[in-house]
Amino acid sequence: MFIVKYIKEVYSAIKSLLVGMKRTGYYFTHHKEIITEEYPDNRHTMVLPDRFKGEVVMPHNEKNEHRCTGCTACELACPNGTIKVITKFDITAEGKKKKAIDKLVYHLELCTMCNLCIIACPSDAIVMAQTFEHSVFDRSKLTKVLNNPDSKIMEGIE
Amino acid sequence: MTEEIGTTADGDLIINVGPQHPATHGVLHLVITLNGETIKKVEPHLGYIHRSIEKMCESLTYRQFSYVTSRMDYLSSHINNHACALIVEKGLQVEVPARAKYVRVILDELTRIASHELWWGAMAMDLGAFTPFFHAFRERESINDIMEETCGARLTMNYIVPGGLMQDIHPNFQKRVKDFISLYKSKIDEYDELVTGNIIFQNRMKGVGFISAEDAISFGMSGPAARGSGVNCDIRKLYPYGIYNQVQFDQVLETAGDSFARYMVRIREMKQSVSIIEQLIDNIPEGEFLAKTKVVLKLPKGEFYTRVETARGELGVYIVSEGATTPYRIKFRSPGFSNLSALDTMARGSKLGDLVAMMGTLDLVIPDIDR
Amino acid sequence: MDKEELKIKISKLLPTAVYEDGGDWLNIIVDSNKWLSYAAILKNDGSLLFDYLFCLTCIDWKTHLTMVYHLSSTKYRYNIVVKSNLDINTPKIETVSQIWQTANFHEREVYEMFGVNFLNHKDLRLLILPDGWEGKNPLRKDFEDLINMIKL
Amino acid sequence: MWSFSNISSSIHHWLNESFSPTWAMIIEMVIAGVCIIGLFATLGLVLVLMERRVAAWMQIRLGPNRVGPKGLLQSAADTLKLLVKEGLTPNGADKFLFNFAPFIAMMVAMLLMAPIAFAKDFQLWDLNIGVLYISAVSSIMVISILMAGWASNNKYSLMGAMRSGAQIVSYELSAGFSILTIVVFTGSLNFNEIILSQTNGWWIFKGHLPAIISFVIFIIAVTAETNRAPFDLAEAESELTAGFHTEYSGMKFALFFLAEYINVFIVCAIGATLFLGGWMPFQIGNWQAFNHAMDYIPSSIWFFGKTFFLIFLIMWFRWTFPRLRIDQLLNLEWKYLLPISMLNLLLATALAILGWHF
Repeated sequence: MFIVKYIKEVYSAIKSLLVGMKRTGYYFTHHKEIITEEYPDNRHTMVLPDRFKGEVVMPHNEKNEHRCTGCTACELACPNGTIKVITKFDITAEGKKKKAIDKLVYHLELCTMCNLCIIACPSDAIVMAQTFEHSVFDRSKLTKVLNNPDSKIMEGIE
Repeated sequence: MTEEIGTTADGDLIINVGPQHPATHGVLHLVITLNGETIKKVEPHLGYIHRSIEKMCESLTYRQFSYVTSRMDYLSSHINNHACALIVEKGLQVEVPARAKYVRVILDELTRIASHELWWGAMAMDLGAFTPFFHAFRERESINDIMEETCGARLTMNYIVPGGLMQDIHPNFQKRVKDFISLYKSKIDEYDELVTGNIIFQNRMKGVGFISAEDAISFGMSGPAARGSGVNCDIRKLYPYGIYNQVQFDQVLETAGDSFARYMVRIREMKQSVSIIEQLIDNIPEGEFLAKTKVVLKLPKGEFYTRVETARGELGVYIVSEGATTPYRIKFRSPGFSNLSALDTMARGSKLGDLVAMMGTLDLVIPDIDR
Repeated sequence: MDKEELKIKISKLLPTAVYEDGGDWLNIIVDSNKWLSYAAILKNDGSLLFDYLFCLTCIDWKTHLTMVYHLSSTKYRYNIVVKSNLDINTPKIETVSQIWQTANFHEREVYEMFGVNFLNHKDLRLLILPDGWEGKNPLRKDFEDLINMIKL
Repeated sequence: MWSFSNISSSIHHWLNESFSPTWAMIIEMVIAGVCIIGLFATLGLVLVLMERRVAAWMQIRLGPNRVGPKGLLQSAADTLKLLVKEGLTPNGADKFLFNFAPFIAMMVAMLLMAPIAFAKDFQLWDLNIGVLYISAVSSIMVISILMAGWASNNKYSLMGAMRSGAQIVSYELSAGFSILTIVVFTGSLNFNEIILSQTNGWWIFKGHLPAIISFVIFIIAVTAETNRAPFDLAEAESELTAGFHTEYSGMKFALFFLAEYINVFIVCAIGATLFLGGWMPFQIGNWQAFNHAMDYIPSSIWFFGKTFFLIFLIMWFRWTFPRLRIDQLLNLEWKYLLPISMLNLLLATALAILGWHF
């Protein structure tokens, strides 16, 4: 019958609305369900997973030595010219010339964190750091030299 | 251009929806001819985020080009990478280790859930309900956390490389995926309470944006948008890749062809994805995660085509190789581009408010359309 | 049905088509003048019903252009690749947008990216490139963008 | 006992003793104006903060928490931002109407404040046709929206304004009918009398089914009249970017924004007055101790408590439901709300004639 159908329609409509309101009402009263974090305040307690790809860095040991041989594998692996390896020739103790890096220039502004350089590196000289707050006021600050000044290659890395 | 700022000769109003508009989720530009509130014509203008990925890939090696595809359909970046890896493996005839295959499919399905999750929230927001967006992000964030832990990134992973995976899965991976599934199962009914069952929502969706199965095929539509019209087009079933032939799942089909059907396809598809993950997560075989490949990859001369099912539909990668280290020509057949072309046919005669429902259920991702 | 059987079936319908080896699917090369009538046959013939054009693109071979159409039949699940070679200086081919509606957008994309003129296309305008684009077609091999392209 | 009525009457006496009656009247008017503007500002701040908090908690978020303790000063910071922003007038706009529209919206909101009883014997203007006055003045609101939409010379604004026109005109009907139900029960158009008639129980309790139905319809209709979601078609962010105030910025936008919240407050105050007994405390039959305890709570707290409960209800709607489409919106009014409210009025009239309400 028309009237019965009409009333049923109105009833089911109102019911569906109330079900939705019950759901939002539940979250309104249950503050434990809140999932957002207060980001800049929780900075020191924040833990990023160790695989997080933040930026490429070159670890140095306490004697200011790194593992980079200057083989340019990373430069070749990089899809968008983020890494530039500038090499020089060191004279070793025996008087031999040995290829070493002068500078490993890293353009953070071009980097897409694709991790291809890291897996290409044969001597594990570069790794991904877990930093992510990269914004600066001047773009030129994003161009970094990864090896420390006066750093040397570690013993035994070929 | 003068036409676009005024009215037509018939006195119809022409309005520009986009490139900056709250409902276009990006930089889609639609020029709409309106008679009152009724849509007479919709004309997409594309290219605001065209980066010519196809041209870029011509100068990238086979190891490098897949990271670019993460930026195409960024919501299913993992599946795009999978397609790129598949085509290189096909060309080189590399056998991928079983472990990698399992993980790839699990991650594909997680990506699909994450993408549908975002779609659900964004579409509800288009229709004026803001709250579902945040509820959807709760679940999506836990997927992103899993991705972050294993792949090292939340959105543009680049975790799949030709031959397998870039790294082995994280030791916590299986546990966290299982945690996610139990969380997800406890929350999925809330979606129905909040949105699906809502009378206002149903009225906004039912009978809106109808497209017939013939038209859907003719427009080259694919994915959930076409399955809402009853087109049998799930690449995972038709042309199985990875280990999709070993898992049990249903191809979700709805026959109504309207926005609500497309909506229900995606909602049901999320549940199917969960069941796929459940079947695989405990059975990931031990062993290698990366097959041995040469350092420099060279595809043999010839043409290669792979199709995968992304969250939006069929992604085709077509490579013409001249035997060099870079592809000679590469074409990405993106699902969004074809799906968008059907929008005009769908929208004619409906109200302006329906347009957002249609765009919502087509699940357009603009970088995927423009490439 | 494998490639050979499909080839026999199609060669009865498309008499002047040439076949090419390689790829997963049957590659058919047709003359660009014949393409429109062949397309109608492929779409409408009851034993083929290639109703799903899933990829339409073009390749610049520097000496000539090749149009590539990937067709699929949603009923029989056949897949074929149809190719047609075009002249590089004045590339033109009949549109198939009235047969497969998806071709409308894809042909507009090929038109602006490769400069192929699609005859009888109802709406052949720039789709992706900005209005008033002048100069060469971006996906041609001789295209060089001195400003935006990064040389590695 | 401390109350608004004591304060106001003592001020009144003091003024009349110290000044001539004319001056006393003028000074009273100035004081009333200052109070109203002060109330506006406070209400704006409080309601915006409340809306943001309600939205945040429903959306499993924390909400504003940066400015001031627990984010309490957030809306003050928002106001400051809006004040210092440049108020743009588009080139093609009708400059006079464009700048005038927000003021009409504010003026309407101010006018509507007049007959509302904020506490016992505390009312700006005890009008004997208060209900009629409210329904008449509130329909001026649509003029400001139409004016803003038309003068902006923007297609989105125009469409928003046209939608709003259709919407407010139709929903005024069912809002009027549901108010009439109470008028039928009380037999008076005076707000004070309506409140006094609820001394022994609020109308929503003693009016049986018709009062409940008309309360529900009233809430739906005023949500639509104030252009709040799910009826915010005039703004319809995802369709019309911002609807009728697309082109407004800075303080002119702030006035529209404020007017929206003030209107929400006013309609909720009217709803509280008509259905929930205004400043009348909640009392149950012959529970003497309970009733005394309730009486002890100041009447202004009762009034604001009820009003804010209704405001919360309207915010709850907004953060739960999707938006309706324009034709569905009009269908809802003409096919559902209007017939139901007409039948309901008939039922209420029958009840009132037979005297079956308490």
